[in-house]
Amino acid sequence: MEYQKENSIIEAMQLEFPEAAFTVKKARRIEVKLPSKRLYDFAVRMQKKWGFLHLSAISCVDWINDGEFELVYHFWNYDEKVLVMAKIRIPREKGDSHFETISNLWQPAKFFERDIHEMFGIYFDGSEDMEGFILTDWTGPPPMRKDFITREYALNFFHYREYEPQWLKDMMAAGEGNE
Amino acid sequence: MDEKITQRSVWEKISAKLSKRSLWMLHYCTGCGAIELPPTMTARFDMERFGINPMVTPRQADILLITGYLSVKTLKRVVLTYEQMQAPKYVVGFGSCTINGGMYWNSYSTMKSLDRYIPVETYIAGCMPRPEAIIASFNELINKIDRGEANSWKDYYNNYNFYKENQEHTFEGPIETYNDIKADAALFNIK
Amino acid sequence: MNTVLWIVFLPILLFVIGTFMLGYSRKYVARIERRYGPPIQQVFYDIFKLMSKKTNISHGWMHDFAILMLLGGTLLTMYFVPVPGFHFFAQYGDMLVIMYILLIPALGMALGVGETANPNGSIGISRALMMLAGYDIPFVLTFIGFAMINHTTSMYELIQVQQAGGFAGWGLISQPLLGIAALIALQGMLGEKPFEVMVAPHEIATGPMTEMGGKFLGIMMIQHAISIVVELTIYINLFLGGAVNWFDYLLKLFILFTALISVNAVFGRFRTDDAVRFMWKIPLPLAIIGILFIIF
Amino acid sequence: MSIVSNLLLLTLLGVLLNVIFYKSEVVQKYISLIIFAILTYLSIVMYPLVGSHFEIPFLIAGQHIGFTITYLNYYFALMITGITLLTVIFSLKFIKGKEGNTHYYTVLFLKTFGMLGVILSSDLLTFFVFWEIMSWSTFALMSTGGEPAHRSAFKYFVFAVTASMILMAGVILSYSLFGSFDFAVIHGKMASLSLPMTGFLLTIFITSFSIESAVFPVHSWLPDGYSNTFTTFTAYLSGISTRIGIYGIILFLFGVFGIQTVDKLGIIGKINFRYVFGIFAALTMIVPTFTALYQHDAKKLIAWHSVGQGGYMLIGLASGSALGIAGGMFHVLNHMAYVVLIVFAIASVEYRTGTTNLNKLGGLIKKMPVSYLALLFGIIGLAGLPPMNGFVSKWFIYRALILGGYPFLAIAAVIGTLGTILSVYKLIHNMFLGQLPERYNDVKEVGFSMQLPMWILMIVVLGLGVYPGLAMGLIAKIQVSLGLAAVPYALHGIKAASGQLDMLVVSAVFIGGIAVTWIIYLLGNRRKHVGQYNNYAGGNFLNKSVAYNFNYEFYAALEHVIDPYRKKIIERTERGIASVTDAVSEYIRRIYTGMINTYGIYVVTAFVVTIIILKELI
Repeated sequence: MEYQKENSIIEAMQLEFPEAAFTVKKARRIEVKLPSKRLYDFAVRMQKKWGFLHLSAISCVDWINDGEFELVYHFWNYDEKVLVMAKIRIPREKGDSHFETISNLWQPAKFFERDIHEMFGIYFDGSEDMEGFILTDWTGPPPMRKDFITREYALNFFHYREYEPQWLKDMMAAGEGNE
Repeated sequence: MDEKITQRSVWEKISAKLSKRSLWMLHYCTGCGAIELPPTMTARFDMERFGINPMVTPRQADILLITGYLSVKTLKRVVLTYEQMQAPKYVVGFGSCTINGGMYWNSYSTMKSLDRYIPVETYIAGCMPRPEAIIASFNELINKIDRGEANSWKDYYNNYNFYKENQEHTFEGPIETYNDIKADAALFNIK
Repeated sequence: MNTVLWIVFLPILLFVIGTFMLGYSRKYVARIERRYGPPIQQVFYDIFKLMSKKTNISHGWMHDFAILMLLGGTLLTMYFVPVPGFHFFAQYGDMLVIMYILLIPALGMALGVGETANPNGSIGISRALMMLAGYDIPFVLTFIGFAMINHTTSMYELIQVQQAGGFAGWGLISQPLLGIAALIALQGMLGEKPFEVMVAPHEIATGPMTEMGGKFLGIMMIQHAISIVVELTIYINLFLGGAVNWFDYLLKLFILFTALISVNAVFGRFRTDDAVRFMWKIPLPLAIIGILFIIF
Repeated sequence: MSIVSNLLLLTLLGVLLNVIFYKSEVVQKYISLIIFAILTYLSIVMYPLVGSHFEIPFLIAGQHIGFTITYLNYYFALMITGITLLTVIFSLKFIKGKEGNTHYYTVLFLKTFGMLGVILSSDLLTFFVFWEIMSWSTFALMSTGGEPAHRSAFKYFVFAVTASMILMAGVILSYSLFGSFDFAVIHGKMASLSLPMTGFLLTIFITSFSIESAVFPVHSWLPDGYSNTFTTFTAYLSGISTRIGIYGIILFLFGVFGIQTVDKLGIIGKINFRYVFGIFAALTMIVPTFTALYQHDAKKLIAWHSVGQGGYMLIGLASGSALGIAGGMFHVLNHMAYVVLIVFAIASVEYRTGTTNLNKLGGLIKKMPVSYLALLFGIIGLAGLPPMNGFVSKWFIYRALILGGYPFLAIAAVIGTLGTILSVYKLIHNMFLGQLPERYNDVKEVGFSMQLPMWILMIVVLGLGVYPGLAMGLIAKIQVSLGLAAVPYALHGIKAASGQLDMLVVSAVFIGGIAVTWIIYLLGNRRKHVGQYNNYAGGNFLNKSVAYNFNYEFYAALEHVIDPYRKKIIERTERGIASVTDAVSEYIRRIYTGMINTYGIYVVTAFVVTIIILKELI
């Protein structure tokens, strides 16, 4: 098997996390699916035991049909030069989905979690500050959630210029416009 | 804003002819248009020929260049800077983002048309106009000043309510710029 | 009678010369950057536009009075510096008086800018005063050297002495060290590029002029134009043998100014402490050695 | 009852009354106000009596001792009583309720008594006695006002004791040489003295007066001493107290020794006693002024400046020419006027805001315009810019140095002036300009009783600036009385052949310039006054929480340039002096061994030695 290095890492993790599903996406890319309760232990071992010192990002995917958020933690190992993407699913309540913070392990996690809180509304218990990050004066719902329709919000919040020049009307009449 | 151009006295004509030759531009680099300005200023297009100089503070500037999209946060700073400028002042909107939202037309956080918040003198179409278009618009502005039609700044003083209402709607509340526009209109008797 | 005429028309004359010189300097710098540059009378347009601004803001009575003190101080200096054909006031005050009057506009602007309560302004003023400490010591030393040779502190007499000696009598020729030291110090006094730490537009938003708009900035530009001519005239009177007639005066003014702005056009800006260190490392020892030559 | 005894007895009366009524402030206040008013009146009226001599009835060591009035001490008496009156008026309200002010007025009376005695004395003995009273009362004056004052007052005490010891040595030596204490007699017999002995005697007297007037190497007591007491005392001390040392130098250099004898003390060519003294004065001008740049406490900054300005007075006297000496003497009056004005402004700021820390103040011009104007007049005077009086005396000193052929002393004066301009702008900027911090929003202007002295001093500073002739008349008389050439003065400047200064024309043209600019200003359109938060801050919104003043390390770049020199030269010299004194005092300490028999041996040897000496003499 050519993914010799990746599989040896997976074996090491498999012993401690039997319930996790490990797959090798391609060279140096490993995907791990595990239950959300186990993530914190997994993160501790990643940093302390297996040498994945770099948490490059926490991203969030909004599975609106399954009613779940998916949090993806990207861990990097400098020596092995391998990326492990730990994926967990948390329920998607309307306004108050919660998860635990890992900012005590990694400092940058504070900002990733703050950003996800602002954009998706997930509250990370134990994180230092959870106020607005980039959208300081934003009072609307978290904008990245699938149930927030930006087009509809923009149309009735902002004013659009009525622009009906003659050339556009002729073009529309001739049916070339895609609308 | 196309009210009748009142009959101008000889002195106003002379002063328009003289002050049109010296316009100082405060380029408020909000969006991607700011990168078009260095070539306009330097050797190839050289806008200093028309007496247009880049200036750093709003107190000294006559033209406010809004170069690109404006998120609501930046729009607050733009309104503050506009009120800090000294009349007569002219706003030039760069690119389609200031005209009708541009490619951010359906974004939840960018304003869609600039002239609802501050009176705009000239727009330059294009998703970042080239230096030739910028210089053409400056010439257009110079001619308007010469003809005495560049009076959009008076509109801000005369019907301030229209602008204030839009601003407060978008900012969800008034912003503190320490300028009492109505009192200024009376003090400087801007008709 | 003609002194009254001189008194009335000298400021206007120097203002016109100064403004044309500024316009010429902008075109000169533009040509070095291979572009056309504004017309010669551009600075007149700028000043007219600033003076005709509809709204002007100021931060208090000291801000207004500072503007009066600024241009008033420069006009005062202008009257005391002998110009070909007019030295009526030179008898009432000598070079020492001129050295001190030169500081009144700087102090006036400092106080006005202080009141605008803008941190950029305060930083600009502290830089301007540090630069003043830098260039003023060598400049006054060169003057002390001359005054000691001729046993007089009156500028008019110094001109007579230089003109008596013909070309060899010029300050620059008879005391080359003092002349060069004063030339470098003059570059700092005019605020030209290598020493333009005061109006650093990129770092501190034009420094002291941050809150100056409309007619305040207009009067500052008028003052800048006149003060350039006055400072150049001081250098001409001390080192280039004064001026016999107006053509000779304008020629010297033109050559000296071109020399200075060509340095200005090609140099970047020093950091403030480097600028002061430069002023105390190069022109100051030059001036001291020059004075040593005079004594022994 | 002669006028001199009236003056002295009246001050003693003041001391007595204040000690009796030390309980109630109100009584003390009005007593001292009345007595000082009478004193000022008396000293003004003293003018016709110049030249009269008053003797104390009984004899001491076969000598008549007493007082005399000359133009010089009339000039100083006028200054002393004038400034004390203004300080008392200012501190009527300033001192009310401040802790430790019970003996405020008594100490002030004691000090005035000492100073009047010193300047009116006509012979060395009374001079020395009143000098002691004065230095004691200065020590008392400096120690009022809290804990740090005691330490710095003790530092002054050490310097003052050495100064008085040197002075006493001088008094005894001159008595043994001339057989009389009286100045006139000494002046007469001066020619009979051998050259090295006159040099030695002159150095003794000049060093003791230099310590009192804080010349460079021995100036370190002044900045702490003056800044830790009440601010009104800082004004009083830096205004007139150090200038008694200058009085002593003028009296001895020109009155007792005479300019001819001093010039005889030449070493090589140009380098004579006056030139060496000039070098010390030059150092006094440069080092303190540039140290003042670093201070962030207003009182310390001004204390360093009063040391620096002392250098200008001394260099004027050292130049030896009529113009220079007149400049030095005129600078004493000018400095007194504008430094007291500046410190009164600082005191009114402290009275309202409670602090003089320059890093914490700012923007007070909006709330205290009169104090701002007072400080503005003061700093223009201190920096020496034309319309104010500081410029006139500096112009004299500059001209004297240049025409007298002292280039390096002139260079020091130039460097000193620039140091003053920089640190003086920092003072007015950090206190009155910039943004007003939130906590000083309800500060009000000071009351009339504190404003009156400021207005008077402003008129004096501007008046002397435009019409220096008012004071030059008296100074010319002093020069003649001391046997020097009088300075060719006119009502508004100098009307000498070699060069002319006409302050009236300079001020008139300046006013003309301002009028022309005012017309141009009116050509423009109206202007609107805006608050401090309506300001350009890169598009940010300014409010109370964001208020920012550029006060801390105002001249950081210049400090980077100066620091290497400052650390290397000045600190090393000070450390050198300290280690030398330590070693010497350590060695002397060994004498006191504490065992009785060593003391016995000392007594015996002393006895034997005296017998031997007496045997030779008999």
